[in-house]
Formats: sequence, structure tokens, C-alpha cells
Amino acid sequence: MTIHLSIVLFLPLACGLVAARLPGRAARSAVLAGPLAVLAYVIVMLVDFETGGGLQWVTNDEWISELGISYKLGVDGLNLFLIALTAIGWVACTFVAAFSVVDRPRQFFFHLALAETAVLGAFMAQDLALFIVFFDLMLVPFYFLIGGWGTGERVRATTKFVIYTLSGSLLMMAAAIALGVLATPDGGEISFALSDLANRPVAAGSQHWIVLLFALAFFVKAPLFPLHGWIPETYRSTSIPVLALLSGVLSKVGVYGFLRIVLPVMPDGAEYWQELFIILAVFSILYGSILAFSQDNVRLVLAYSSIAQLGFVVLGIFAFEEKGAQGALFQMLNHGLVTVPLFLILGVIAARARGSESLSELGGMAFRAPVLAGLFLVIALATLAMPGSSNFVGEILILFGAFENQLVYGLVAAVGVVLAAVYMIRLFQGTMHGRVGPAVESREIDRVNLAAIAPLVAVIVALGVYPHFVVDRTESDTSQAIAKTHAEVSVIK
Amino acid sequence: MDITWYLVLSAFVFAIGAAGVISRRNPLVVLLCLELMLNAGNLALVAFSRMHGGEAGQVFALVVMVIAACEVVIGLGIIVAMYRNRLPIDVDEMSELRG
Amino acid sequence: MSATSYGWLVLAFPVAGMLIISLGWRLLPGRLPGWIGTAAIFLAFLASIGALVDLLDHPEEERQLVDSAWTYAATADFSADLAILVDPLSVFMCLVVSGVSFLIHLYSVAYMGGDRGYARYFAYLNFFVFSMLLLVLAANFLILIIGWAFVGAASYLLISYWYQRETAVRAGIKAFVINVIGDVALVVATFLILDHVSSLDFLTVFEGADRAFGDNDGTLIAACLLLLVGAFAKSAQLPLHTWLPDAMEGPTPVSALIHAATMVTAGVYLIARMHPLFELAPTAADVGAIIGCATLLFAGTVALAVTDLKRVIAYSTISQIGYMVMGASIAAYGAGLFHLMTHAFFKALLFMAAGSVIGAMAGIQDMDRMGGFRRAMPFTFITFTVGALALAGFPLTAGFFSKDEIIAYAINRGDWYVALAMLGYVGAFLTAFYAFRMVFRVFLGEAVPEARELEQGHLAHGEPMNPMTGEPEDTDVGFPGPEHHVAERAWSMKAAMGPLALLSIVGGVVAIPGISDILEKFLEPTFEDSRFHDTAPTTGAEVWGLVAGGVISILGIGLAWWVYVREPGTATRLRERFAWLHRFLVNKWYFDELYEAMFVRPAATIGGFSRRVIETEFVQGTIVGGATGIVRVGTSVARAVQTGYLRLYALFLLLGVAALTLYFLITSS
Amino acid sequence: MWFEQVLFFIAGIGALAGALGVVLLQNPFYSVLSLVGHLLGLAVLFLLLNAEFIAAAQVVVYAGAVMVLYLFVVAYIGGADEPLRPESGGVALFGPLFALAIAVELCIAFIASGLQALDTRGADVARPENADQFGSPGAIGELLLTDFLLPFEAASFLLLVAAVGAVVLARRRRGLEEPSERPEPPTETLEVRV
Repeated sequence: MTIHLSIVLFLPLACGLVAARLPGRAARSAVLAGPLAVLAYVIVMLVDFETGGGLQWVTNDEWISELGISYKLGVDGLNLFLIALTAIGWVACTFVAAFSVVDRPRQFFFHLALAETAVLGAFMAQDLALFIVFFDLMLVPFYFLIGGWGTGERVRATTKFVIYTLSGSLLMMAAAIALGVLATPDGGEISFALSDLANRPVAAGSQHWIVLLFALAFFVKAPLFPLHGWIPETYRSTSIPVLALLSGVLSKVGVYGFLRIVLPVMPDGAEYWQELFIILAVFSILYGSILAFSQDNVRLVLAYSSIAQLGFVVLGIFAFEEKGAQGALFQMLNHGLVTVPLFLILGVIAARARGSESLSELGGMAFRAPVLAGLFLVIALATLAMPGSSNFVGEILILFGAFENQLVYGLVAAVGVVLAAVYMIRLFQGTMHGRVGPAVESREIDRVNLAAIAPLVAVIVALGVYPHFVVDRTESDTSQAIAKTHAEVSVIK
Repeated sequence: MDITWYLVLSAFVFAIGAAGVISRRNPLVVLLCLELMLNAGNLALVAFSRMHGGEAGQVFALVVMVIAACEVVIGLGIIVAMYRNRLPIDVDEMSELRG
Repeated sequence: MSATSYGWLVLAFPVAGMLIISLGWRLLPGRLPGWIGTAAIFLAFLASIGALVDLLDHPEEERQLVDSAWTYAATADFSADLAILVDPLSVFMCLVVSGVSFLIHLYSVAYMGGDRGYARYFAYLNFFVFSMLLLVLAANFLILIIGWAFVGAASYLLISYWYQRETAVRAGIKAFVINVIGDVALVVATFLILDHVSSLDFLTVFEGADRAFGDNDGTLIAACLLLLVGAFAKSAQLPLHTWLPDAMEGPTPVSALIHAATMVTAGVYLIARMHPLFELAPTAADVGAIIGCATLLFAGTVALAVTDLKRVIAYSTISQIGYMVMGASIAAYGAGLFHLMTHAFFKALLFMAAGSVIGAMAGIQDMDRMGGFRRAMPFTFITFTVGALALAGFPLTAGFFSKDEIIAYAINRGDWYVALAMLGYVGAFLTAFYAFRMVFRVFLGEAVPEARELEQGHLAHGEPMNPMTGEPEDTDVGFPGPEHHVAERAWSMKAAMGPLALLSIVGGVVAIPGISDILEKFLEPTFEDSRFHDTAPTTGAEVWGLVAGGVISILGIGLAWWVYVREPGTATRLRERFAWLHRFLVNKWYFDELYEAMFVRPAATIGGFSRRVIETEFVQGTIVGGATGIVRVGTSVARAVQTGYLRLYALFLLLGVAALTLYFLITSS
Repeated sequence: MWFEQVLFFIAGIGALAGALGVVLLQNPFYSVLSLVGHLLGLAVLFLLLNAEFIAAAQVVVYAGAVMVLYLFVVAYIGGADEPLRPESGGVALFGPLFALAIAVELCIAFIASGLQALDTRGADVARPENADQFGSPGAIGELLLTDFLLPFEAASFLLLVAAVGAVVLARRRRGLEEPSERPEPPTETLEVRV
């Protein structure tokens, strides 16, 4: 029983509240203090983490005892690196935002801080009800951040975003309540703690529809085809630091839910839908990739590319195979680590092209901005899962996991790897290479963005050199997460 | 007399009051009809109180009277305010809350 | 120091060079980045020699050393270390790669002197060398794939080096995508092997392969064919060859190093490295041999017709790699690798000399506009001719021994392999012809203005043009830079070409039938487990093969002399007489057009279709529209109920009460 | 016992007639008077049910005070006749129909109820002489100040609030403000520049 996780969890919110009361200059440092402190804490956790030690730094308090809801937080291999990703992403994006012109900065940073608390909470929660509380809480700050500080059709985007996410999470809430009630044995106390739920299997028939409802919420968040309708507007009209977090970190919460909740608690339901989800994942990979290379708007290229990437993650999870799940978890971290700097770079690019984000108007920016081009190159290569990057390790594990039992789907997904090369190289060349675009003014990256992006690139490179750092720490918990599922070996094998 | 008779009477009074609330358009008369429905309730309360032989039902009836008085005061206040503002005294005209 | 320590040093020097140049480019003045890069590769070469010396100290059976730095990634049955394998094969490759790379770095120091991206160029080049060395030193499949993809990336970066050229950018993406196809094939092959052998380490896999797979096992054939796809993508074999001619958009030293001497031969290395697998799956090996043979003929015919100087050499590269792939696939490993080495020498030399000529032409690459450079650039003329002789397999040059040894092995296998050998001789004839077509058209004949100017000691300063599109070149980042002063002026270029010319002539001494077998002896520890180990052709047969090869080569050269020097109009007459054939060859057998129609355009169509139809109609229309439609219908119902009429509300209330009462009545009775 | 029965029927018919009068009479003034009659009838019924205090309160407070208030208001606003014209639409048709349905349902419920006590005259409420009789002011008052103190206080507080509310509502003031005079909420253009 420790209080550490609660401190990490509520530090950003506290700093956000403090910053909202402070005058301009001091507010900036207060705003940065929260994420930085969280990052420092997380680094200590990374060092201190006991590999294979199960759930650590557990906080378990009664919260609403009548409903069996407890305030239970904990860290294990499943969420350790996602928490780290959250910490890193928020530091980078808050940093960039703190040094740029923001309207109503206090409210903006307060919402940003609240969002960090919510995301951390969703990752740390070890109680289903608590998870749902934080899952829905994430929506609140992002609703304001997109609606209040977006551009263009922000109202429409916000409406769509909220309706999509909310309908997903409401269905999930209903499913969660049903799960809690159905799992309660006769005369037993109801409990939403995941460790209890895992030991109280629900009848297979109920698991089927409960898993489906959970999956709806998670697929909307990810997003996966065909639940990605909110993507284009939201990506087009969200401001860059917020979008970086939305795409880089938030999208992982849903798929993380599969590993944390669905597979350990409802293995039968997960098996029932395995084939469908794998087909959806594979289709998302192809569909997202194809759309990504036919888009002109740079944001949309990344939007659709993340559909494809998340498709890989879902494929890995539903392969029900150790390598696949391991790779999926790793790939969540990797995708977040590349997406955040990618969006920051897009912001830098747009600032050098009079705000234009159209590939047909961009180009030739590398000329006077070699550092920018170099950073972009490293990130772009990592994004397309260049062997030697940690993304490659994630992707190869996913593919191997998929090949193991679902060879055909795996092979189709492998085509997605080639397509990823096409759209990422196209994006890189379209902005950096070729003739100088009509609106482009080639200028080197500014110090603020450099200071935000360079450490991220360093982390990407470091993980590429030593990916086992992550794989080692996550291995035992991932195999635990999928231990109850049995893969159905497809016919062609 | 059996308690049933009182209750049946109360049911009919209640129904008459309800029909009046729906079919009359003068807010004053609508308020009167609400009084009818409340009184029907009162009658039933008192009848049940007699049946049980405890006075709690009668206390309830008293409380209902108080509420009826309050409702009358507010309702009449609204009607007077409407009249002052030269609004038509007709419940069908008061439909600004249309969705 | 042990051989593996030297192995790590081989990798460390290029990395250090790359890091110093790329992080410190702002601080390094003038040509210092070039010298740093060159020094790094030279040190890597020295370390390779160190590894060689140390390896030779070991007894023969202990010449396969593995050393692991740390666990790269391990989960479930997937386990790979960051490990290197130092054995004769990898040391041989290291020597060739670092040696040729060093000379080409040296050449580049001067050749790229006027370019604005000088430091970037050397950072990329060092990165390439590191990747190539990683590829050849890899001790397991994962590290091999990493090196494999890194060289692809380096090649991409260097092809698109002059990134404001549209053609360079397009060529870059083409090369990259085809290379990624190869990577994916390797990944799938790796899975098939891992699935059966449960290991990624080469030595463990090779040992366990016979137990895990039956003879000509279906899975193994699939795995080997996938390995071949990977090899073909990298080595530009049919049908994945289309990127290599386009890759000539890169600077000429890059063409020399990556797209001739080292990277493109990685496929041959792969087949040689995987020989225990290929020997278990002879069907796959036969496929490799046939495709290698087909490629050497195909590329040879195209090289006859193309007039772009660098592209002729590029097609000749494809053709020569066809020989190597054929050799490696018919178990003539030593011969294949021998040819790999000699080819690295003479092809790098040819490209360097061609670069010299192109520099003198201010960037023009079309042979139709060249001629008479013999007197203007005597050193280039000599070196180019030496390279062409070696390429043509002129007796006693390096290429003479290596190419004919492959053919001798093919004859020795008997059966239908003899047909391959005969086709190999046809290819050799074509090779001799087009090699000297270049020599005669560029260096002999009437001197063009640029050549005459150069004889006076001036450099031509024409309007720089893009050789592909003929558009004016953006000299800010494009060749030949704002000022060019190449054309064999700089000593470092000569210093690089000289040794290569020498090696192109005498490089054959390491394996002359009946006289020396240094190379085969050295490589033996790697290949001694081969089942064809004892079936080498006899010295007598090899000598006969050499005689035949020499005659064919001289015939080819003679024909070229007759067509281009003796009767200069012959080529034009032939072109007019066989116009359809010429068009077919000039258009490279229409492969580009075929792929355009088969893959590129359908992909674009699907993309457009997805965007216009699926995305708007289905996702936005049906799903989003359906959801909002339900909401809209729901709200309109709710709105219709909310009339604002008090009495209606009362009516609903009453209805509800009545219904509830009824419900209770019914349920209670 | 016939006396009680006769009294019940007279009072019951009076109450019903009064109720019908409230609904059916066109002039609000007569409606109010008819309600007074209804209330008096109810008061008699309360007496029959041994609820003396309620009956008294009914007559004094309800029929006396509250109805006077009604009459004042009717006189003030000039209760115009409201024609009971047949209306189009469902309200006129379904209103009485549903009301009738409820009455029928309730009757069925009462008559078919399993409550045995319904068919009696009620529990024995005889008490010793010296104690407060059932439904007497003393008994009710004791209850109000002991068991039901909180509802009692709440009711009085409610009355107070209602009184204040009535004053606020009826006080003279300017008419409703024109909507156009309200200031528009400022619309802000917001964006994050990076």
C-alpha cells in the first residue's frame, strides 16, 4: 500500500489548478512543473520496477463500498510504459504549448493538466468502475480543448468527437455494470476490482455481448474501421499539441483496455469475436494505409496512418499469442513515441508554409532546415517500422504472432508494412524534398520545438538500439493477460 | 358504510378533476380542477386512516391541504401577473416552451 | 584482440564517423567531413584485415566465431541478440566492402567537393557502410534484416540525395518501396524458419535445419523462395530490378559503391550465407539459378540499346549480378563470391571513370553527345578501358577468371544446368559487346566540344540539365553544384581509381584454376558442410572453359569494334532495320509500364475509390449518417411531443397513470 | 345506521355534483361556488369518517379562506365565460376517456381488492373517555407536535415561501424586457498558434 501512484495521478491536476490562479510568468512554470514532476516520478518508477513482479505500488482503498467500487491503482508490465509514454508526451506537448501563443492560457493549461490526470488514471486503474470514470473523464478536457482552441470547423468536429466517444463509452458503462452484476456469485459481495472479476467468470453467452460493447468503445477510441468517422474533422481542426496527445496517447487507452480488461476477464467472449476483430484489424491496416497515401492534407495522412497502426495493435492482441500481444503492447508505446513528435513537426512545417497543410503546396523544406529534415527523417523511418527501430520489433512480433495461428491474415497485414513505407516516404518527401512549394519558407526548426522533439527522437533511437529494455519488463504480464484465451488455429496452417 | 364506498367516490371525483384539467382552458378553472383532484386524494387518505384506525392519514390530509393552499397562492399569483401583463388568460396560449 | 573484437571495431568506426559528421557538421570546415568519413572507413578496413589475420590464426574448424553484445529482443520462442558472426565469408565480405568503400570515399572527397550537402553526403555514406557491414556480420536473422533494411534506407537517402530533382525523389521512393517488399519477404521467411527451427541464430538454424525440414520440404521451399524475393529486391533481379536503373539519379560515387560494388550484391551474399537451407530445398535454388540466368540475358540486351552512360553500366550491373546469383544458386559459392569481388573492383572503376566523364560533360550522361575523350582524359580512358576489359572477361583480367568459373561449375553440374551455362556464354558475348560499345562511343571517334575544351585545359560550363527530363537543373542542391572541377583533376580521384584498375587486372590471382585457390581455401570453413563440396570441376575442364570464355569475349569486343569504329554507320542502320526491337529494348522490355499498370495505377484508383466512395458514402454517409439519422428522428419525435401545450402534457400524464394502473391490475390479478 | 347511510348518500351526491359543476359550468365564478359546495359535501364525509378536525379545517380554511381568494381573483380579472365548444384533436376526446378509464380501473382495484378491511366500517376507534377521541383536534395536534413535527415544520415553511412567492409574482413591475435589448454573449475566436 503506497501513496505514490495517487501523487503521480493527481499532481498534474494540482499543478493545473495552481497555475490557473497564478499570474502569467509564474503560471508557465507551474504548468510545466506538473508533467515534469510526473516524468521524474515515472523515471524513478522505471528504474525501480521489479521485472516480473506483478502489480506494484498498489493503492487499494474502499471508495463506494455499497457498489463494490474501490479506488485501486497499480502498475505492472502492461501499463508501465504506457504511463511513461503519457508522461513523456505531456511534457513535450505542454512544453511546446507553454512557449507558444495560446488564447486564455490558464484555462487551456488547466484542461491539459486535467487530461493528463484522466489518462494516467485510466492507465493505472485496477478497478473496472474506476477505469470507466477516468475513461469518461478524458472526454471532458478534450471536449473543451478541441471545441475551445481548435480551428476551422471545430464545433462540428467537437460534436462528432463527443457523440462518437460518448456513445461508445456509455455502451461500455452499461456492459461494465452488467459484468459486475453477473459476475457476483449468489450471496457474494459485488466487486468491480479487476482481480476479483478475473476470478469470477461470467457465462460465455453473456460474455459475448459484453465484449462486443466494450470493443465498440475501444474501437471508437482507437479508432478502427468502420468507427473512424470522427477522425477527419477532429484531426483537421484540433490544435497541434492537443492533437499530438489525442493521436499519440489517447488512442492507446482503448486498445490497452483489451489487454487489461477484456482478455483476462472475458476470455470466452474475446475468443468468440476473434475472427471478426482480426478481419476488422486487417481491413483497417489496408484501408488506413491506402487512404493515407491518397490524402493531400498532412494531418489526414497521419490520421489514417494511425488507423492502420492501431489495426496492427489489435491484430497482435487478438492473435492470442504471446509474441503478438507482446508486440502489440510494444507497438502502442512505439506508435505514441513517434506520433507525438510527428505532429509537433507538422506544426513546425505548417508554421513555415503560412499555415498550409496541403502536400501539393509544401515541399523542399530540407534546404535550409537540415536539422528539421534530419529529425523528421528519423521519426518517419521509425514510423514506417524500419528494421532497427523499436517499431520494427513491435511489428515483427505482431506479425509473427499473427502468422502463428492466422497465417493468411498475417500475410495480408504484411502488405500493410509495404504500404506504410509508401505513405510515410511520400509524406517525408512531399514536405522536405522536391521543389520548394509555393508558400514555403525554408527556415530551421525553432529552439522550443527542437527542445521538445530532440529528446523524443533520442528515446526512439535508444529504444531502437535496446528494445529488450521494454520487452523484458512487459513480458510476464502480457503473457499473463492472454493466458486464458485459446487461439483457434485457422484452417490454412 | 363500508370504506369501499368512500374510495369509489374519491375515484370518481379524481376522474372528474382530471377530465377537467385536460378539457378546460381557463387557468382558473384548471386550478379548481386540481383542487378537486387533491380533495379526492384527501378523501381517500382520510378513508384509509379510518380503516387503519390511525391518525397519520389525517395528518397527511392536512399536509395536502397546506400544499393545496400554496399551490393556489402561487397559481393565482401567476394568473394575476398574466392579467397585469395583458396576456391572454388561456392555457393554450402559454406554449412558449414548445420544442 | 580476438577476431570478434575486430568485428565490433569494423562496425564501430563507420558509426563513429557518421555520428561525428552528422552531429558536428556545423563545426567541421571545408572538406574535413570528407576526410573524417574516409578515415573512418579506412580504419574499418584495417580492422577487417585484423579480423582476417586473427581468423587465420585459428584452426580451420574454429573459424566461425559468434559474439553477442546484448539481448536485442527476446520473448517466448523469439530471441535475438545483437550478435556478430565472424567467419571467412563475413570477413571476406567485410574486406571487399570496406576496401572498395574506402577507395570510393577517397574519390568522393574530391568529386563531391563543390556540393552544398558535403557533410550530409559523407554522413549518409558512412551510414551505408556501417549498414552493409552490419548486414554481412549479422549472426542472426533479425540483425540481418536490420542491416538489410538499413542499406535500403541508405540507398534511398543517397538516391534522393539531390532532393530537389523531381526525378531523384521519384527514383528514391521506387527504390525504397521495392526494398521494403524485399524486407517483408525476409521477415516472412524468417518466421517460417523460426516456426520450425525455433531459433533465429544462423549457426543453430543451419545445424537444426536438416532435422526440422525434410528434403525439399514445402515450407522450406516457401521460405527459400521468400529469401530469394528479398535477395532479388536488393540485387535488382527480375522482376524486381526496375529500381536500379532509376537509382542512377544519385551521385556517381554512390552508383559505384552502393548500386554496383556492394549493396546490390547483398542478395548473392544472402544466398551464399543461407546455402544450407537452399541445398535442402533444391527447387528454390533452381528457381534462383533460372532467374539469375534470365536476368543476365535480359539486362544484357537492354544494355545494348540504352544510351545513358550510367544506365548502361547499371544494366550491366544487373546482368553481372545475374551471373553471381546463378553461381550461388548452383552451389558455386566460391565462384559466385569471387565474381562478386572482381565485379566490385571493375564496376566501381567503371563508374568512377564514367563519373569523370560526366563531370567533364557538366552533368550530361547521354552517350550520343559524347565522343573523343581519349586525348582529353587519358587517365580516365585507360582506367575505363581496363574496367571494360575486366567486365568483358578479356583473357587474364580479373573478370575473365571469375565469370568463367561460374560457367564451368554450371557445366559440371550437367543435366539442364548446361543450358544455363550456354546462355551464360551468350550473356558474356553481349557483355563484351556493350562494354566496348561504351568505350568506343565515349572515348574514340570525333571529339565533342566539351572534350576539345578540356584538351585546352578548360572545363565545360554548360547549362546544367537534368539528364532524365532535360529540364534546367536547380544547382543549389543538384549536380554538379554551383561550380564543378572534377574530370580527373583531383589526385584523390586518381588515387582511388589507380588501385582499382590494378585490382581489376590482377584480382584474379586469388583463384586461378590449377595455379592458386587461395579464395576457396579461405572460404572453406563456411562452405565445407555443403553437399556439393567435393564436386568442383576439374582443372582441365576449367581451363577449357576459360579458353571458350576468352574467345567469346574477344569476338564480342571485335564485333563492337567493327560496328562502332570500323563501320560507324552500322549501328544506325541496324536500329532502323529492327526499329521494333530497338524500341522494345530502349523501353527496357516495358517493365516500368507494366508495373505502372499493374500496381501503381490500381493502388491510386483504390485509394481514390476509398476516399470518394467508401469514406464519404459508407463511413460518413451510412454509419455517421445513420447514427445522426437515428438521433435526428428521435429528437424530432421528442420535439413533436414537446408542443408546449399544457393540456397535452396533462393528457400524457393521465395516460401514463392509466397505463401504470392497468399494469398493476393485470400483474396483481 | 340508516341515518349514516342517508347522510353519506346526500353528501356524496353533493360532492359529485359539486365536482361536475366545477368542470361543466362555463362561468368561472359559478365554478368556484360549485367547488365550495363540493368541499362542504366532503367535510360531511370527513365527519362520517371520524375526522372531525379535518372536517373543521376543510370548512374553515378551504371552503372559507381559500375559496374567498379564488372569488377575489375571479372578480379581479373578470371571469369571462368560456364556451365549452367541442374541440378538434385528440385532447377533447381522449381527456374524458382516460379520466373515465382511471375511474373504472380504480373502482375495479378497490372492489376486487383483497383487502378485507375495505369491506368493513373500519377499525375500532373507540377510546377511553378521558383520552382524546380519534380524529379530534387534540389527537391530531399531539401527532403533529410529536411524530410529524418535521413535516409540520416543513409545511409551515412551505407556506411561508409560497406567501413570499405570491407577493413577488403579483407585485407591480415593468413588463418583460424586449429580447433585442439583451446584450449578445461575446463570440470569441480562439486558436492555438504554434
